[in-house]
Amino acid sequence: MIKNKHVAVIGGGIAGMETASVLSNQGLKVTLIEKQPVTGGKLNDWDQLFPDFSSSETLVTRQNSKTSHSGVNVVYNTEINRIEKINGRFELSDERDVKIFADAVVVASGFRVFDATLKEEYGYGLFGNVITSVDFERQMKKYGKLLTAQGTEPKRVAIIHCVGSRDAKVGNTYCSKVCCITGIKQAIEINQKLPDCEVFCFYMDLRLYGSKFDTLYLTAQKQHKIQFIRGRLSEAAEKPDKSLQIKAEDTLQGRPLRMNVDMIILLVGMEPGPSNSRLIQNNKMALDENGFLKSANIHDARNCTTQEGIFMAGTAICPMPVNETLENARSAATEVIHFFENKKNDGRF
Amino acid sequence: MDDFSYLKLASRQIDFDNFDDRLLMYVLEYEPSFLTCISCGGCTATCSAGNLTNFNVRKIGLWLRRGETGKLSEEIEKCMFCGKCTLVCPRDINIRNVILLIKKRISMLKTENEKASWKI
Amino acid sequence: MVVKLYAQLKEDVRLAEGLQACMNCGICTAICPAAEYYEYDPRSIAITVQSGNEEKIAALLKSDTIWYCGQCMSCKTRCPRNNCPGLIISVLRKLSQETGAFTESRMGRQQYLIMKTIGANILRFGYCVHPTVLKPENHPEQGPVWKWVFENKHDVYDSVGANLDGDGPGAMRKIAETDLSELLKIFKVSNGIKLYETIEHFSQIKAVKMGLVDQNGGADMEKYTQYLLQEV
Amino acid sequence: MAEQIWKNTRSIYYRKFKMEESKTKIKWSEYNKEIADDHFFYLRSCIRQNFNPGAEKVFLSILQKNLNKDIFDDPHHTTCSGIGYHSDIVPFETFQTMVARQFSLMGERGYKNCAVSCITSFGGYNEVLSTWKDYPEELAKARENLRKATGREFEIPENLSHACDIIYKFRNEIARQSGYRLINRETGEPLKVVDHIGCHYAKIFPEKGVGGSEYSRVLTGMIEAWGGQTVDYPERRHCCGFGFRHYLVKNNRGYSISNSRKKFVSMEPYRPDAILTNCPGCNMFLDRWQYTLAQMEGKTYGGGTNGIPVLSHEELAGLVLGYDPWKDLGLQMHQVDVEPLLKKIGVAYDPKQKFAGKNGKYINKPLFTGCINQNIPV
Repeated sequence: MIKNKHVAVIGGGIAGMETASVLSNQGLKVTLIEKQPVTGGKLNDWDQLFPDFSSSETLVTRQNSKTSHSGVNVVYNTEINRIEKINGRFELSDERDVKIFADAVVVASGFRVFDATLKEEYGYGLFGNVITSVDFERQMKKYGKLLTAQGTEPKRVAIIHCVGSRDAKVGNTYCSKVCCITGIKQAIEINQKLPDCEVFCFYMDLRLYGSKFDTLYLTAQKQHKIQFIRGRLSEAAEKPDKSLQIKAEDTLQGRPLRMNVDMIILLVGMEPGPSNSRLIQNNKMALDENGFLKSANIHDARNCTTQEGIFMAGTAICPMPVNETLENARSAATEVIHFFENKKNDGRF
Repeated sequence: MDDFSYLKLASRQIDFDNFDDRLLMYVLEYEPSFLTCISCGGCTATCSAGNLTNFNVRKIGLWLRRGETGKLSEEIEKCMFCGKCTLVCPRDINIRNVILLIKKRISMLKTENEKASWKI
Repeated sequence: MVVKLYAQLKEDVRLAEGLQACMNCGICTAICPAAEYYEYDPRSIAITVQSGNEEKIAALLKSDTIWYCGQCMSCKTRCPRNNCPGLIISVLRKLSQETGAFTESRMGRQQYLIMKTIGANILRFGYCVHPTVLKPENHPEQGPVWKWVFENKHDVYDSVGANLDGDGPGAMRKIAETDLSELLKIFKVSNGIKLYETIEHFSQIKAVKMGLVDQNGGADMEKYTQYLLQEV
Repeated sequence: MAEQIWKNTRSIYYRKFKMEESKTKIKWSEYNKEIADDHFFYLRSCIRQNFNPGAEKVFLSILQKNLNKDIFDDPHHTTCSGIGYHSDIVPFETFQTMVARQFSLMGERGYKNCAVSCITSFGGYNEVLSTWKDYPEELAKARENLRKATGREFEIPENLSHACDIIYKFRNEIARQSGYRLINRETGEPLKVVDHIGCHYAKIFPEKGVGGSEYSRVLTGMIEAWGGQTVDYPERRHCCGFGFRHYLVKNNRGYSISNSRKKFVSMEPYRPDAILTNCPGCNMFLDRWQYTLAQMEGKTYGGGTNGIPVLSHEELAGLVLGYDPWKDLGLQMHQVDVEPLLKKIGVAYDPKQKFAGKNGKYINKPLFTGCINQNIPV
């Protein structure tokens, strides 16, 4: 029965690939639809993953080969804009009106990186030495170390937590979950490559919930001399020599603090994917209060959207790190199989 | 000429660019565990002196990290060296030793007559 | 029945605008012009008021702390929760004056001086500022050019086409009696005069407490003024 | 009728709007506010008319003569009491009623658009309007108070613009009419101008300022339209330090000067040719504190003994349009000499007329101008 079913997975990042390959290995017909010419999504830009500093590229390579070995049909350069239920099946179409029909859909369309130019007071896009955590990953991948816009090795770097997260000013009141640990990982990487460079993290709360995360925090302090200052960055301004003057409060003392740094790295948060609002148009899917796709039940039907037969995986649901994304993707696959095997609503939604 | 002395105010802003880390470096040399302080305040809560005076152990750590030798040299006198702070520290820092080191270095400074350059 | 201070603060619509929920991040203190030069931390003001602790609020009302804010409202722009500590300060200052607590602090007592200068100017001239009362000896930082303007005010204003103390429109024109009387009536019906009287009342009590009295034992407000001008 | 609907629905609508607004991601650099095109009711500034009366006169003249606009200067309007409000001796209730009276005068004269000279007033009017939208009971109280005190009624203005918004809106037209460019006559280089935006222009309500609050374009737009170069400096957004009660009480003025000093120290390395302001208070303080600091420190932040000339938007517009620096603009009322700037731009002026009274009458001279008396060493 199940073998004849066709599942369309939207988004060829790691979540989409994981769900697709699990389903395909179970014998279902799976089409993975990716808007880019390659799969791997945002991880293609990442250098090393927390908390173990493993290579992002290796993980993507593994995912790619798993996907192709499992027999998933991958469609590239196609961005789905519309999902409509017609005669018990789903019709997916892009703006060129390419149509794909499926018995179930998994939305794994991911997230959007917060646009740091919206925080004008941090000067991203204005000052060459203000970069984001994503720019940092790209730099590390390309040059193997951090360099200022002038091509020199920075002597002092500030890492700024909560950029675009927990901020009503930019409309995002939620926590992006991955930034704290990303900041610590990047701080350690800077220290490893540039041992003379002082690194400061400006934070409000350090949300290091993962089992290995707090250990990394301890390591950062102990072995890498990373300094943590509790205070949210208020502004950054460029000085004539292109270094940056930054201001925060040392809240543990209750005094304003000023510091000159060569670079700042903005830990940009995760925002709802840009296609979310289009994808929910012609079906019963909905968005949650933050603009991510709404789960039928956040406890035991987290991968189920509010439209029966459409599921979701990964950061389309909410911000989550790589390992949780992969787990989440596998649980989405389980939901799909459950859906085909037993169409009864068991009270979860 | 007018007397404008009434217009002079000192800045409270912490200026990291003019930051004297010599005392901090001394403490870290002998008590590297201090690096791992997370400013949780466990020490302050249990502090014997803190329950009698406005002494704040957590702030001692902060001032050390901000190069505020002047404030430290006064505050440090309030410590009774009971060692309870060391017992409760979740990062297992020998706080008692940190304070002893601060005290020792400051008294060395006083005899060395380096005071002027240390802004005590 | 004693109305709780926190409840009184909440009666002012500006409190809800200024304090939605504070998460203690310090973004306000970081750029606060007052935090740099005074023992002042707008973040802790927000946290104290948010706590609703009566004792702490009472202490704030009597303190110098609430008078340090310069009302630039730079805090409003940056707060990630859309709070405005500067507005919380306005509400605290209002209550401090209404309860007389302002006379307990040096900075608070200065309200008497401001009421007697700016407050009086508004009703006397219809302006907050007027050249006749901006005496160079009280404003030495204004420099020699202002001294020249002050000493030759009618000629100087005349030479630049202003209308100092004149009829009709123009800069520094005399505000007509009918308009000034409207201002006074506005101050009467909207509790403006009441606030002046409240400041006067509590300042007099304070002057007597401080022994600044005349021959009859009443408050000597000239002495009190001189005291406030010297007080640092 | 429209007013009635506004009253009934605004509160609910506005609360909803505010919530949605916080969800909207605004690209401030692309943000434009609405600025009325014509028919303004002018509201003067206590500080500007006192220290720089020429600026207000020239503003009216630019609108009426150069731009052919209708702007009305009503002798009956008064202070808005904003300085009293922010130094806490004027209750919010009184302040609202004072603002209501200005609006009443505006309506009486048949105007719907306010042109505000003062930044404190501008911020205050916006605060009052926002409060009335959010809390209709406050609006009702203001109506009742004004009626009781004066028998007046009032309408909410359709548009509230600061004088600098209006100059900004017509900056290109001014450039077309101008005889001068902000270009150094000798070197051909654009003049370097730093801007200082008054805090209450957009820090309280970023949506009320051209380009929001962090990188407002209202002054840089003028500088660039008139040929100059704008300079970003680290303490650009820092307050001048007026602090209301802090300047008003002599013993607190250390706050004011310390904050202005922070700005001068920060802009000094860029060697600006002028400081451009939109707030009357900032304009006066940034001028006067340069003198005071030089007296305290024995140096200026502009090199030499003079300091950096400080001009407001009206004054700079007047200069490029060829208004006389003394008789029209009254720039002799500044402590820092503006002549170095006039020379760079190439503005024609008669130095002998600087301190002359009306019709050339001799009215004495200041002891000295600029920041340091060249005849007496500090």
